[in-house]
Amino acid sequence: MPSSTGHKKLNRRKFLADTAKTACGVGLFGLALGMYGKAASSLPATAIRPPGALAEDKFLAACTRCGLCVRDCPYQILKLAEFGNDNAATGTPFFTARTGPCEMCEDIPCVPACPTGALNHSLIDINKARMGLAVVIDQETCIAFQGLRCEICYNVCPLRKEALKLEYRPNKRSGHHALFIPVVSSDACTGCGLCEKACIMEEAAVKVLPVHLAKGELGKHYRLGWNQKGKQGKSLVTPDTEHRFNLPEGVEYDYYGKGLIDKRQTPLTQPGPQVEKTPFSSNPLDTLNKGFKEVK
Amino acid sequence: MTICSLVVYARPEKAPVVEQAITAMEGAEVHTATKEGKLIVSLDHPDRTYCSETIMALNNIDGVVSTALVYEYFE
Amino acid sequence: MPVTPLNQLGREAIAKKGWFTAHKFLLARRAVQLAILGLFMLGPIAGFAILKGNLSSSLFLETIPMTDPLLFLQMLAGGFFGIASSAIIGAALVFGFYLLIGGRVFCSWVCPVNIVSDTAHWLRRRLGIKGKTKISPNTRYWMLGLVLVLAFVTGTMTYELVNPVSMLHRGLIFGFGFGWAVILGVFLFDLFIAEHGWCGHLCPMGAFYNLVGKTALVRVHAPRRDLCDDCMECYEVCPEKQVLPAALKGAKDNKPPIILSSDCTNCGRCVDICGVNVFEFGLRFDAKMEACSKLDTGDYVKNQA
Amino acid sequence: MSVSRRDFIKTNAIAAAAASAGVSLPAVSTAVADDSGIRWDKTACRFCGTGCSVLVGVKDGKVVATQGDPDAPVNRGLNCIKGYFLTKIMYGKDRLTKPLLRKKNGKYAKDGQFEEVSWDEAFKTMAEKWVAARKAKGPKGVGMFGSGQWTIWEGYAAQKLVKAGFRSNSLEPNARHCMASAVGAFMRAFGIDEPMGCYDDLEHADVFVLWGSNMAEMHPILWSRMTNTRLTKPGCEVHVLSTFEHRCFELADNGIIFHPQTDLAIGNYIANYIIQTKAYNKEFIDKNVNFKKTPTDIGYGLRGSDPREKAAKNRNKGKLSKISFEEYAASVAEYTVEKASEISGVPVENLERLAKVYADPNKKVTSYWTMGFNQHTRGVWMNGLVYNIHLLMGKISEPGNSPFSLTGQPSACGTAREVGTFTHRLPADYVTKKDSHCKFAEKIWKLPAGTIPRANGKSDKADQTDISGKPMGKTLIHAVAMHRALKDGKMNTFWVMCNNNLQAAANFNEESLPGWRNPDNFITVSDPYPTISAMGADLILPTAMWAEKEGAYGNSERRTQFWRQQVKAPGDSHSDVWQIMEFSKYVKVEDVWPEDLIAKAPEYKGKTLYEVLYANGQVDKFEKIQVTDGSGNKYDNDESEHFGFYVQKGLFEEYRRFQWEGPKKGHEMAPYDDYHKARGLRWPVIDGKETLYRFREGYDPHVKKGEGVKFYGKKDGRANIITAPYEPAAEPPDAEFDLWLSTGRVLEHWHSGSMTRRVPELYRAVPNAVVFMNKKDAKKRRLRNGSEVKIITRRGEIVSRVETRGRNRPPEGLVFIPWFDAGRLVNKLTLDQTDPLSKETDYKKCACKIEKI
Repeated sequence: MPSSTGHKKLNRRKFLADTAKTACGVGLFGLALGMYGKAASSLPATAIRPPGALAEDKFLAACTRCGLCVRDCPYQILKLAEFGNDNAATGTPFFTARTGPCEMCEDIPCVPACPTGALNHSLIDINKARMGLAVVIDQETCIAFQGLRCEICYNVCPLRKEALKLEYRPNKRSGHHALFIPVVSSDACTGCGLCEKACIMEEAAVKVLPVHLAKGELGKHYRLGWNQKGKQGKSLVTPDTEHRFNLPEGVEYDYYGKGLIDKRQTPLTQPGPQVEKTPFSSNPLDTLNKGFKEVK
Repeated sequence: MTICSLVVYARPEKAPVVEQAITAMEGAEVHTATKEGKLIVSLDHPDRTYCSETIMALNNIDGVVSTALVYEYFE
Repeated sequence: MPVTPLNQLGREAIAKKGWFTAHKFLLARRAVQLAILGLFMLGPIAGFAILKGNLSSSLFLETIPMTDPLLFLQMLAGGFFGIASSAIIGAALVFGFYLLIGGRVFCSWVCPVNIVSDTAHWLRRRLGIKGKTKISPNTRYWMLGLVLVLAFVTGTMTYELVNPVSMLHRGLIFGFGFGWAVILGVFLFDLFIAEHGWCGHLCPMGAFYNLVGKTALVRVHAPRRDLCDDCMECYEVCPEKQVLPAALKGAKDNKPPIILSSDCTNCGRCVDICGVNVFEFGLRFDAKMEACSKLDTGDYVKNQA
Repeated sequence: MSVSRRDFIKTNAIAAAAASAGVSLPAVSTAVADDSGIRWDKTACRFCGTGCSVLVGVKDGKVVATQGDPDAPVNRGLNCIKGYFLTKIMYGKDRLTKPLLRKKNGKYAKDGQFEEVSWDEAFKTMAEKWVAARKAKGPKGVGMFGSGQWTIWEGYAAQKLVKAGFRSNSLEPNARHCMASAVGAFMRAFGIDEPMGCYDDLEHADVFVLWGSNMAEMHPILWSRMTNTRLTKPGCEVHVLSTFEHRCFELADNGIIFHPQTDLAIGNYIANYIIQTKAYNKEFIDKNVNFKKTPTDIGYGLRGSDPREKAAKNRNKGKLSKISFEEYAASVAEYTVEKASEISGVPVENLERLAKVYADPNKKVTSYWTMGFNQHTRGVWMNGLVYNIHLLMGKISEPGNSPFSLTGQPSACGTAREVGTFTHRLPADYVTKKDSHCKFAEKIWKLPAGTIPRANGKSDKADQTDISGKPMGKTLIHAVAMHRALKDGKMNTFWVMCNNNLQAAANFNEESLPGWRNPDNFITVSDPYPTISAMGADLILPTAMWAEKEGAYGNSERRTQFWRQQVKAPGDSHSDVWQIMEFSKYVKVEDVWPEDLIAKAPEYKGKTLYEVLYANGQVDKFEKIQVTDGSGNKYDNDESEHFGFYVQKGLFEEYRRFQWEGPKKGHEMAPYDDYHKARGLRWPVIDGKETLYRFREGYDPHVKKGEGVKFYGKKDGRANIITAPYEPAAEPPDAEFDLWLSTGRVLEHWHSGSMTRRVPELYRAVPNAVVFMNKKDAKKRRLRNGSEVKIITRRGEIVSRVETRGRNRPPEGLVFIPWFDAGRLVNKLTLDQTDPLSKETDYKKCACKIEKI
């Protein structure tokens, strides 16, 4: 019923009651929303902010959830968090490294697109972006640590040899192979996630994480041969028949160990002209009797 | 299914012949034969009566001194 | 006061002016609302972007930035002052626009939730659901205050987590997730609990634009208010009924025939529905009187009330 | 009741009996299965020439897991990333299971759609086409294109089918694209094929020099061993030469980037440096080395009509003529360090550092090279240059000193080179050019004299008669010439087995595709997957893969590895050897041999080629047995099952007679069964003993006491140092096409990617072929990393994306594109230029331009 034309005589008590009711209703709603806001403000591990994003709390104050960065990403990897689906703050842009990493465009189209500066416009060199940090988390499972020749994360890293280096170590187990260990250096890693996407493990052993660690998982189709042999106490397949070799005397061939062992005294090097160490012949008379005409 | 294992004592010089005879029997396997003529034999056959007859047959293989049933399992 | 049943509503207007003219502004509003939504969604599909982003912030023809001023305020409240230039210009532009055209024009001509609440209102009337709204219309100002306080306290745009307006628009353009549940909530709230519950009582954006619209230039006039035959249909359709008496019945208190209250969303329903064409749009200042104006056919002339 | 429970009870029973009798049991010898009841057996890895040993785990008839073999000295339990996924390569979703023939309303039609047909219909259609083509066009009317990924007996069976059966030398392996230059250089320098060192050099050498070999990615496990030596042996150095910077440069103490083709100048400079500083090993040279000169300006193996061929003074000539040491010294004298630096663009100090290492008698140097040398329009010369350096210093055939030609494919050595599936070769280094060699082969194969086509078509100076009515004539035709013959319609049937040549051959637009889709040609492709070649074929035969057949590979260090059949092939697919022998049943002797030849062997009258070639009392000598391994596990052998005799053993033992009964020494192998009991044996294997270093007394049984070193491949026991001057490339960049284009491979993918791109993880890691480009080149063309571009040459164009920060960093003026991507056929761009002597295609350098899309 629309109020009658005349002003209802404003009843002070009525007014106070109404105001109190409204205030506490709105207050309750505010409290609930505040609590929910607090929960949503801690970014989950798998969601990574676009390049140039401010620190999370500042970002949540700055981002208007407008999606302009999503539109301008040439590789369409950014996504606005959906209420209930993605546990990042509703509407804020993020990407998931495992499925859609940031391709590190040199011209960084998404940052200038941001109207409010939630993506810091001062970022002009993509290599300076710090979206997260790749961590070779599970070194027990990553097959490069076991000596296999993988280095796929190293091969696909856009900042190879800076953000992701290879460290060579002798493979002490095998005795004559080397380990090619991927090592992330946090000062250069932008957290783009290309390594995490390319990682061939069932569960990525290198992860881009804002904070906490992750566990990798070895593929079911593959067993580490020496573990199997260790566990069995002997090789799974009948060891070879004894290998015998044509060898010169004084030379043995330790087939499973050091290989060729040469006990012969004479060094293997050929006679060949010995390059003299000093210009003088060992016999002083040669030098003396040489006379002056040959002295250049 | 019936699985049983026995120790068969055979005369040492006859042990290889005995071993041949036992391996010829269906479901019978010889696992070790020692110099002194002791053979470890296992019997594995679905039919239980067949097993008991085989054990009896083992005894009268030429060269077998005696057999001792050690383990029997049947379902 | 007899409540005209839904199916008779506007019959007189339709009879006199034809269906189309009787729904002119309704159609116009829907067209604008859907056009804006369409332009945002067209970008990725068609490959060229006339309008990019969503209602929170957008870019028109890759040059003109627009940002929702309320968000801008929340940013400031949240303690973020390094706002980039395009957001500042954007907010100023939008603010200036609504300052002139009329704050709550956003509610009826742009906001997608308006369609939801209108549908709810229509359904409510069709189902004949009654029930006095226990919430006072001023709650939305409290909500507006809350939104800014929350931004200040938490340092983030907390309200944006649940704001149905931005959620509906962003949902349609970028993907909903469970956002539709919030919209459904608003719809059910408007349908069962309170008539014009959300837009009329709770929406902080409405409150904000209400304040912005205090000095709006474009206003609804009632120059031919004397022709009013008290059919009460304009009251029926108007979402903010309290704005009508001042202009319609204000003659004896010599109030100008203009709806000056900033609650009015300039939706134009009253203009459409009025059989005797009492209302029309006009500017704030030209309060000229047009008593018993002669329209084309004689039968509009009625004897003086 | 599950098997393992039964085993459990049985084991308890036996243990109880043993305990009561006080007898200790040998460890229970039932199949040693690890926790999940998997049967493990040894195999060789399916991929590169390194030859890692892999244990394959089979359960319920499926390969469920693999592991590096901890007992194999080559890899000691390790694998590279391709080896890690061996389980998954056999189970791509689109595996072919039925023969497919192009048909239109029920009949074969060149432009028809593929329809499933039976093996019988497939072979009938094929036999009819082959017999007709052989009769109409002579020996070059038919052609087979085999592979360095064939197993040894598949190559041998194909050799017999084509050369003895069809009396044609049109048999080429894809190893023509990979190792032909290496073979050419071995024969010219040492008279016998394959490296004289072995992988132990990786632990014994002080210095490693890599010429055009991206070992880090192409021989990953060997690279791992070299890296370990570099890390642990003080004073060890690694020198890397390449036309662009790749993964090996990360370990290089002396990284050298040179302009394409100028490695010739660098090689000559080093020889010159050794001679100028008198560092050469005079005593070794006098005793073991001859000096030879080779004709120069020999063209680029292009079509005769090409102006560059017309301009070549000594086109395709390679006849060596004796010269003295002084003449050789003079021939290299012009290559001073300044000139070499100027030609190659390499700073003087890098060249000198490299030369010093070679010239230092106290440093043991091992050189490694692969496609950089072999895929080169002067590939034979380039291989020869490094042999010259090693021979001058006498640093050869001893631990640590070794010029080592690495092999690309797993059995380019074992199958293509040793079995001789080349147009000019017969098994164990015999050649079709020599009448006596053909006679020897005919003796072993129990064929009438004159069956095998001689290179010049003459036996005992008389023309060999031919089914076509015309005399045999010249019979040699190499791989690139085959595609040209197909295009010109001179060759009308082509059987491609175990490779993807349509994608692999150079000049796809002008030669390969027109040849394959020439209406009067009938193309057969045997492959497990629908590859680019299968799409271009007329008949597709579904083929068994790797562990689905009993097989044998020979790797780079002369190690022959056998494996048993682990699982059944899917659907109706069969192994290559099955297909070859089954097809031979559909061709009668009368279809392919002239009357006079059949008259010489009346007993073959009316017989099929199968009876003549395979049921000849030698191949079918060994009866079918239940294949078992040392632990008593049982294995299938579908070929023995089908043909009724132990096919693989028969083929191998007949093949071995070539090594033991002929005049040529040095290729002897152990009997068939020994290879199933060991992770490979390095031939020559004389009375059970393997050979590590050839031509060196004590290590090589063919070198008698006191001889020290004897290159017994040559009659006088001396190796050849051969001249090899610098000559420019066939198509250097010019104003319009302003960039060098080099192609090659990446670690994650094998060849044309038909197997590795079907492994989801590998496809995700490296999905498409990108253009590796220098940042400055990109800027000059307003390109940026990731920009989409068109790469254009005079022959075609493809689309790809620019990569300026990838693993390969080309210098300005050169781009590199891998060829694993079926969607981006790089060989539309490459030039079908070859080394005129070895006929090996040069994929490493042609001119291209790049435009922004």
